[in-house]
Amino acid sequence: MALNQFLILSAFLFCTGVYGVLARRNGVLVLMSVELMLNAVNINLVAFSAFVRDVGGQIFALFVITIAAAEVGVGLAIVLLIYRNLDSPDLDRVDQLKG
Amino acid sequence: MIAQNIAFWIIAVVMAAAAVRVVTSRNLVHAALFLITVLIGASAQFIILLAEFVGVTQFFLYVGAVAVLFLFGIIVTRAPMQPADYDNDQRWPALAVSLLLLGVLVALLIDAFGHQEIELSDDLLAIGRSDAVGNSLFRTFVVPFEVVSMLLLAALIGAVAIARRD
Amino acid sequence: MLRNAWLIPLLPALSFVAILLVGKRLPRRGAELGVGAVGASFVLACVAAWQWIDRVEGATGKSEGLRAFGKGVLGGEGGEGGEHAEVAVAPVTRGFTWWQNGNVEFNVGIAIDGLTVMMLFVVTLVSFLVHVYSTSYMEGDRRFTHFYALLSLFTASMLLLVVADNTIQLLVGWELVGLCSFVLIGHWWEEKPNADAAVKAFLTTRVGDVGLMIGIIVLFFAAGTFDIQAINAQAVEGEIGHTLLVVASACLLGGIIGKSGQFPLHTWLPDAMAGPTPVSALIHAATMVVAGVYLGARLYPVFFEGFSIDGGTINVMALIGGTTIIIGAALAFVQNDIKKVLAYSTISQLGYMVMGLGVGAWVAAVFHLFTHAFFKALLFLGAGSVSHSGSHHSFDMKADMGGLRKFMPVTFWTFMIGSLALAGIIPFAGFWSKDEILATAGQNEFTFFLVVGLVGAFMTAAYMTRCVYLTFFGEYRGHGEPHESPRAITVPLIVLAGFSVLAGLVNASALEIEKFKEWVEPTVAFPALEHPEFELAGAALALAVALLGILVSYAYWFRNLGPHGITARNPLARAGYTFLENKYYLDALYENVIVGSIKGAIARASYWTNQRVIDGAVNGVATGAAQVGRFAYDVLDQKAVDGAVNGLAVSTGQTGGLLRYVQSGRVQRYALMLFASVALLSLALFVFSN
Amino acid sequence: MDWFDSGWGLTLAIFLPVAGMVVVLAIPKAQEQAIKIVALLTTLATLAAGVGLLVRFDYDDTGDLQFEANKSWIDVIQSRYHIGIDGIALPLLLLSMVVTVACVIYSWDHFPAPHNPKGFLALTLLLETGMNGTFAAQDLILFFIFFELVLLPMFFMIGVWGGPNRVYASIKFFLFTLFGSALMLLSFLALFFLTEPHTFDIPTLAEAAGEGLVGSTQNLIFLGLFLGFAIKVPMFPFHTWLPDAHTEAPTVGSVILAAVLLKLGTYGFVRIALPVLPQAAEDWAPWIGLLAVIGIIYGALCCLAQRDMKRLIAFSSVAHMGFVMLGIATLTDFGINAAVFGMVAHGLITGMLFFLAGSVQERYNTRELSRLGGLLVQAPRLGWILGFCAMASLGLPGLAGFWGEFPAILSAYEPLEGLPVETFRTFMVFAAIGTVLAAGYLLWMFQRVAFGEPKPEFESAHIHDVHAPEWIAWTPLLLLIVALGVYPNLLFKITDGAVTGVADGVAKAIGG
Repeated sequence: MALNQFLILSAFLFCTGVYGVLARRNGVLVLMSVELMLNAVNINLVAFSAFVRDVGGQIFALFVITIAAAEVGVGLAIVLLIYRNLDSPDLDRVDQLKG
Repeated sequence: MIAQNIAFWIIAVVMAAAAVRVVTSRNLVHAALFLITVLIGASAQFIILLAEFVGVTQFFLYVGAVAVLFLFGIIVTRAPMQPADYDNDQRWPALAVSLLLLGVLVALLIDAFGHQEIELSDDLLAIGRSDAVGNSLFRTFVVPFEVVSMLLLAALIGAVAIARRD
Repeated sequence: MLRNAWLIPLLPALSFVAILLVGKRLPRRGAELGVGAVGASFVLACVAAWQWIDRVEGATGKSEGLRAFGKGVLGGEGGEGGEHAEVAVAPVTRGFTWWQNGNVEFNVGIAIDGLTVMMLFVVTLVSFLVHVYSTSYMEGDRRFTHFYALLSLFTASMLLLVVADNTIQLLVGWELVGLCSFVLIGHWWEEKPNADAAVKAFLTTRVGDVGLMIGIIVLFFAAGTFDIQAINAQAVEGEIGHTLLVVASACLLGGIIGKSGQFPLHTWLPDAMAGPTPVSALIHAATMVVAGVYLGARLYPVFFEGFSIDGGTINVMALIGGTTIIIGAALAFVQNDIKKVLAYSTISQLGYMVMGLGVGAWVAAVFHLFTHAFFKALLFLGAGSVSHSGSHHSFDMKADMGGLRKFMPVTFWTFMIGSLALAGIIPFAGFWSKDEILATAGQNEFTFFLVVGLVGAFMTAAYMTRCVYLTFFGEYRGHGEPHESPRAITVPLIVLAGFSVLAGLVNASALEIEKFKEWVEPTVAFPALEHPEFELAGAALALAVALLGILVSYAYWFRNLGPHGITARNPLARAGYTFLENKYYLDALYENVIVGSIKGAIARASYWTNQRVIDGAVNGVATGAAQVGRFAYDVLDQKAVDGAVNGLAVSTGQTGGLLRYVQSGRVQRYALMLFASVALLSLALFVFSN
Repeated sequence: MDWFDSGWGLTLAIFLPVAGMVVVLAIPKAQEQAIKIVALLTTLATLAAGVGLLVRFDYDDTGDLQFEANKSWIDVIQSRYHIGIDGIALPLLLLSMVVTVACVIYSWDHFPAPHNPKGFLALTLLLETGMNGTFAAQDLILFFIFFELVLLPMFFMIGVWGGPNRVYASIKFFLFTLFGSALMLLSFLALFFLTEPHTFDIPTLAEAAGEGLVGSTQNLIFLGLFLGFAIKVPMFPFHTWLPDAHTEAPTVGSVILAAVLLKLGTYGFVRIALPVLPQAAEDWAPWIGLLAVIGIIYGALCCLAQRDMKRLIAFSSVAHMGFVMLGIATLTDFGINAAVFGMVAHGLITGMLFFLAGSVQERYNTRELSRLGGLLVQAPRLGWILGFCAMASLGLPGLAGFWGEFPAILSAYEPLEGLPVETFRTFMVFAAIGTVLAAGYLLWMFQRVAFGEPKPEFESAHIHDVHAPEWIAWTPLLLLIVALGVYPNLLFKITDGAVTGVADGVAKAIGG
């Protein structure tokens, strides 16, 4: 099997995720898109692990999965907080950083 | 080889389609379900790559835990929203940027790894098995492992602290 | 003692610190510390002077130095002269590493020779008397302790400058003197004019210091050292190129002009009268302004070679000095403030010294510095005494003085002695020194400057007569009850009067006493100078001119002869008077035109450039980038027109400047830019690497 | 004490503040007293480590790295944990420690709004690690990391505790410096890839002195380094972030910014840019000198136009750092020594001036020069300290400022052989004129603030004089200003050997 078919699939998923992160308003949806990107990375890691025949890539994929879980937990908590404070999960309204 | 190839392409197309739907769907629950599809697909891809431990972990952790978490999130933040509100005003630049990024990535990948093949043989199977992964995880990578467990704990506490109603 | 002369500046410096720390808690609020320390310095300076004289006399074969000193001062049968000055008496030096740079070590240290010893004596004496005087004069002042602390520091800085064996240390003392003058002139800083005068004094001298600094730098690279003796030696022996010497001496002259109040930077000196009177006395007699002359005398070989003084042609130094004599004296005529009269007379007398240096009359110039210190200190302290006890703290001669001779006899007589000394009347100190400057100028064929000096002498005598008349004669015009000053004030006056009478005899060439020259003039690393023989005709001429000045003035003021009120009748005379009253419009030029434009227009223009052009460019880049992004976005957007309209509206609302757009506060916008840049950068990398 | 000399002492000096920060973060927010004490103890312990370094430093061999540690760190890119200090780094390291202690003491009971000692002190401690690390790093990547580490706490300090326009100022500060560091990193990478053997080790690179690099490449790399450091210094025309950042920053932020952060840029020139790329340095030196002199005059002129006390001091930094850069641009041992002295002196003096501006603002709630006046009447000690610092800042001999200024002007008379002498002499004259302008604006400020009677609006206000924390924080700085001014060899003796080494290296590389 070509290495590239995995990598390109991963690239596609990643870019889809990027689009989602950039274009979605709902916090939950943005988090989902982040998950897509992380998954793309995982596919990359595992594909390279198989390519170079080293278990390291898989271990990293495991770490990414773990951290993604943590990230979703905290991320959802933040979205919940935003929702509670602004009565909507709309990220456009989160602009307290504005100068 | 051909069988795996066919499986890959079918799953890949499904994943791609599902991924697109995740970011375009106008219904939160649908989006979550499409995400689960993608995740399951990824798990399948891992198994095609003979990384069975990672594949199984992916399935349990993501499909079992993360997806459920998302559904909970959707439930508690159910906001009265018009479907059109799901996208913000920079939809088109976002599309342009992601397409540009995709193009660059694909070009780079083809340029760099155009003729590389992954050989799916028994020795590959050997390193994807639970015992191999486990050995590696608890010998070579034991310190990062512990750090990650601390991180998880911290994230758990953090999530509780953030979401707690004061 | 000579090797331990560093103690002399150290004592007042320590007293400065001590007064600051504990002065307020002492019974006399710190004055005792200052008086004590400076008094001790004075004693040490006397010892040093004695030892130096002993050393010189020993070298010239006359070991009984003290006796010779006594004879010299008392005008006895000294001056067997002749065989001296052939034997070189090297300065006593001592130092240690102060700083190092580029593996070269630079010393801080002392170099004691006749000039230094003379200055030590003068500075400590005058400063000691001023300290004593101030105990009464400044009594009850709101910042009495402070005043004493700074007086001590002032003395210490000047002494530090005097003992310096290298130019850097000299610069340090020089600037510290400037600092102290700043604080003391601004002693009563609650009133704005005083604060302004302080700032003006510091800034004006600082302009001159640019020259001093560059001059020191040029000399350092020309001679490879900061050591004054070494620089002098190289200058004398012609080891330094003439061009470099010209540049160096011209730059150093800038420093002298600033510090010694020479034309055209003299304008700060009269304003400096804003300080307490004892400070004025100190500034004008012993510290600060004589620092410039001292610099000229100290580095004389540099000036001598640089300006080709032995050539007998007009040089900048003499020209500046000569100009200053005349313009200073002219201004003294139109002042009503007694201290300002004295201030302009100082300017004029400093002009004599600088001119003296410029015409090769080194001994005479330094001698004039020596005598001038006594009678000018005397005059200032006398003026202070008048205002303290006679005129109710006013210095206005016309409004608040007159007829004081009856009420304050001691002040009157001492003031008279000072005035006669200043006017150059035999046998007072000023006569001997001024005459010697003129004699040397004549002998070295600087005829022009001889004439200038004579004119100056005439004017000096005349304006001092006017000053004395307005202050002490006629009817009392003030509103207080004049009385004689207390003893702390009169005793210093009497001491100084004594010196004003006798000091000239140390080098009375008419009596063939040349002790001053013998003791003070360096014999090592010094150009061979011609010394004039006493000429009766020349001295008589100078004396006659001075007497004429007194006579004319006497006729005008006492006898009411001459064209009184001419300024009201004759437009030309009025114009001249106005010109003088406005101090040649130099102040207007400096303050309004130069300082005004720098502080006003130029500074504002720079700041405008900063805010609009440079910062504007920065903001512009940011806004521009945002605009480009916005434009691309609109084109990509299907609703191009709509977007443009909206965008216009939005951007009008956001034309606040930098980052208002970029800084939308929306994370996703930041992320968009982030990813776009990553994509573009990777694209660029990809394209360029292939 | 072997452990101390073999790199642990220095490591301790760098990382103690971070340890302290962790402890501070662990203490609950409410226990302010405990937080302050921990922070103070940490900075004092760090200072003690610094004093240890000072005591055990070998002054006969200031040109060589001491207390060196060289351990493997990121092997993949051959970056090593290489730290060590020589005579140039030691004074700056100590300056950073002393200033931090002073800052912690100064802010003891007046934290700016929003009063949050925990966050504030934690950031201060983090800053200290960044600063100390930068001065000790001998590896480009390590240097870069510490250099950038400083950015973040300062960003938050300005952005959270700053004045009314703080967000604009903090973002401007951040973007400006980030832009510079990006170019700097690019240059570091170029150095790594274009030299043999590939290394980030500063001493090794300095040893090679740009060998094997084409002139134009050297010049380009130097340009990157130049921009990175010049923005930090800041040199004209990259200085516009400085007045905004200083004006908006809280007092302690301004002090650290002026006293230490600006030195990171000049230190970078002396430590990295000159030794590693001497030929390019020679090509660029006249331009650096030109910008430095423009900075001197221009900064002074801008000062004269200011109405805000703090902004005036900020612009005076531009002028003073011009003297430092002029010294560096001459490429001579004289000039670089002067520059190092100037850095320390400017750190002490301008640090003090910002403290004073902060104290004045705290008492009057304004920094408008036109509203101030009569400080000497209401708070005489504060007023005289202000006068003292103004005098030190205008380069009065006998105080520290002079020894940075005068030798720098001096060195411009005769720059390194090969540099245009006439040009530099012109620079010298302008720099000397700059000292008059400096006297002008500082005296003017002093007169406006301290002399005269208090303005009617503050006449009845109770203005308390210098209080205990201020005394404790300021006394060491004031004493150092006097000590260094009276006996400059205290510092010159330390720096001279190291500077001579750098200057000789540059001269040899250009000559050979």
